[in-house]
Amino acid sequence: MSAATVFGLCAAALVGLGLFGVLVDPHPLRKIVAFNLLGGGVFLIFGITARRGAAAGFASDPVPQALVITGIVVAFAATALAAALVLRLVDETGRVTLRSAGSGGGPSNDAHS
Amino acid sequence: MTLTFAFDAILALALVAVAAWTTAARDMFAAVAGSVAFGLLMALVWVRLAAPDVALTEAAIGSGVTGGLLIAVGARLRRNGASPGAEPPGAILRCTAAVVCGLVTVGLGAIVLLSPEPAPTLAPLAARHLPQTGLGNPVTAVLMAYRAIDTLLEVVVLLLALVGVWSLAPDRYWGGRPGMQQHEDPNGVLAFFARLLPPIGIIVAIHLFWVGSVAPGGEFQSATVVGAMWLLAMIAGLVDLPPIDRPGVRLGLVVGPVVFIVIGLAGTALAGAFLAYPPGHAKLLILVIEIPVTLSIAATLGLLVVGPPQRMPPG
Amino acid sequence: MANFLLAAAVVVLTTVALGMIRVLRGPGAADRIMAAQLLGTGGIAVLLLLARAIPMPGVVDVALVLGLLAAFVSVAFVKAVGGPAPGDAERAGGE
Amino acid sequence: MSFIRDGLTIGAVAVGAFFFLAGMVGLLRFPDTLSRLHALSKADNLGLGLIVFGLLFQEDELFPALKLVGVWLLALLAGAIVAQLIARAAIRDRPSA
Repeated sequence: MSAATVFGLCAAALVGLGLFGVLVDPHPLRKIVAFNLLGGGVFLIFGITARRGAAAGFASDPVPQALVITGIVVAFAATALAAALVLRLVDETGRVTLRSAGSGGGPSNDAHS
Repeated sequence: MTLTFAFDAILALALVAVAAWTTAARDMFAAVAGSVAFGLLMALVWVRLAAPDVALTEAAIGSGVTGGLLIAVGARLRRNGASPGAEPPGAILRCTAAVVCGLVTVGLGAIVLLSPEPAPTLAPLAARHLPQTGLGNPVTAVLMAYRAIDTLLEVVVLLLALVGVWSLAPDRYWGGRPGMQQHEDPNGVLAFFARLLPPIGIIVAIHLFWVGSVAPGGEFQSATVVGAMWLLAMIAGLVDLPPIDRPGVRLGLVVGPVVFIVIGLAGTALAGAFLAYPPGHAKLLILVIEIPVTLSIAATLGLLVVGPPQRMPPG
Repeated sequence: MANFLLAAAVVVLTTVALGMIRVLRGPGAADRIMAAQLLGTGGIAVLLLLARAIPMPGVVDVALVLGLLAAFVSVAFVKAVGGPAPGDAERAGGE
Repeated sequence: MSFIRDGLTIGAVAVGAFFFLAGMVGLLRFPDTLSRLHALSKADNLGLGLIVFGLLFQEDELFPALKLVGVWLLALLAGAIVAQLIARAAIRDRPSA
């Protein structure tokens, strides 16, 4: 099996794990970590596409590589913004949760089962 | 051949194991430390995928600066003694999510196995026009010439993210300094380290910046190293961050995007399209863009890590 | 020679992968940091071996950046777990 | 000549890899934080140092060789200082250790 295939399968597993963390983990900071795992998996899919697109003397297609570099930087910006939101949330409410105390509810409100 | 496969298999297994543990870990710091380890392994993966430019970015941003950010946030949450808040969702939801995520994994795996090899590629096109850009590194050529508009927007996105982070500051701190005051023994080990490392880091950053036109490297990696060194000096209490309403700070943050846009608009007049470079001047113009952009990205990344202002504005 | 260096890279990578257990299990924050530090050094060693076994430009630079940023992360970690008083990790041990 | 160089490389890299292995075993098996730190700092410095030393015999040019040494010195510096900081943090956390 080529490196691209091995890491492609790895990427599929990472996307699944990251998605699971984003959906299920109640802690916002851990959701952010899971989001980064998910992003890592998606970037790897780009990476193996680039590796398989090796041509013209390049070991890897430069266009997806540039996309991934952009993606890593933007993912960092999103992480920083999300982290600042979590910190402000804690400052305001003293709790690390997206679920509101009363009615209304946050995005994970349907978790009550 | 089998050795490379063994290497790849161990690396892939370690990556998935770290991801799984990070998702399952109870302790928050375990999750944060796991994500640092994850970034490190990802950098190795990028080298194996023949993408050293991406490996540099991952080592600098994915593992380094993101790790620093998550560690700082984790420490603040712990200090504030914030209660965990929500309990994990019920069994039904967990099972449903597990099934859905399993399906996504299986589907993606199938796509990986079934997709054509060799994949469709833009590499020949990138190679054909490389001489016109005067660059030797195709990835830099994509970032700075073929798809310069993406890079411009990316720099703007970073700036917007910083504006978003700052706008989360409580009113009383607006215009104040971000981060906490650091109290550190000026003759201590940490201060020594923070005096020694930044000069080395800046040399590495200049090296990465300079080779970026012909070899792996470039302005993002270089800027991240500079930003990290700035943060290190800040952590050690050697420098304090400026209040966010200083004109100099604002200027430093916008100079990169502004120069980028001005040269892009000049391209409209001189070369017929936004961000087009006149023939023969591409390399020089790219350099003129890259220098201020690197400084702006370094400042933006550093300030993104420390977050919104946390201290009263002076006076 | 390339095969030998690759085999050495596999060995070091395995130790790095096993060292991850300590990052994840802790128990103390100090254990996590030092394990992360070992991972950084091990990652550098793997990269240097790979750079020689499978020549590719820029891999040594990746090792260099990894070294710089791993040091930064370790320092950030030490400071972050330094307790509620931000920053006097220096005197607490009593020299 | 190249035979001798290859032999030196193989020897040094093998011993270096062994130090990493030993450091990992110490990291996983030693009972308390400070002895784990002790095992680790040996692996860090000697393991990487020997691997760099071995690889130097394969370099023909000066600049890449200097860069390898630079990487090692950087790791050595960072390792020494981080070990110091970690030890202090560990002692503070557990005064009895």
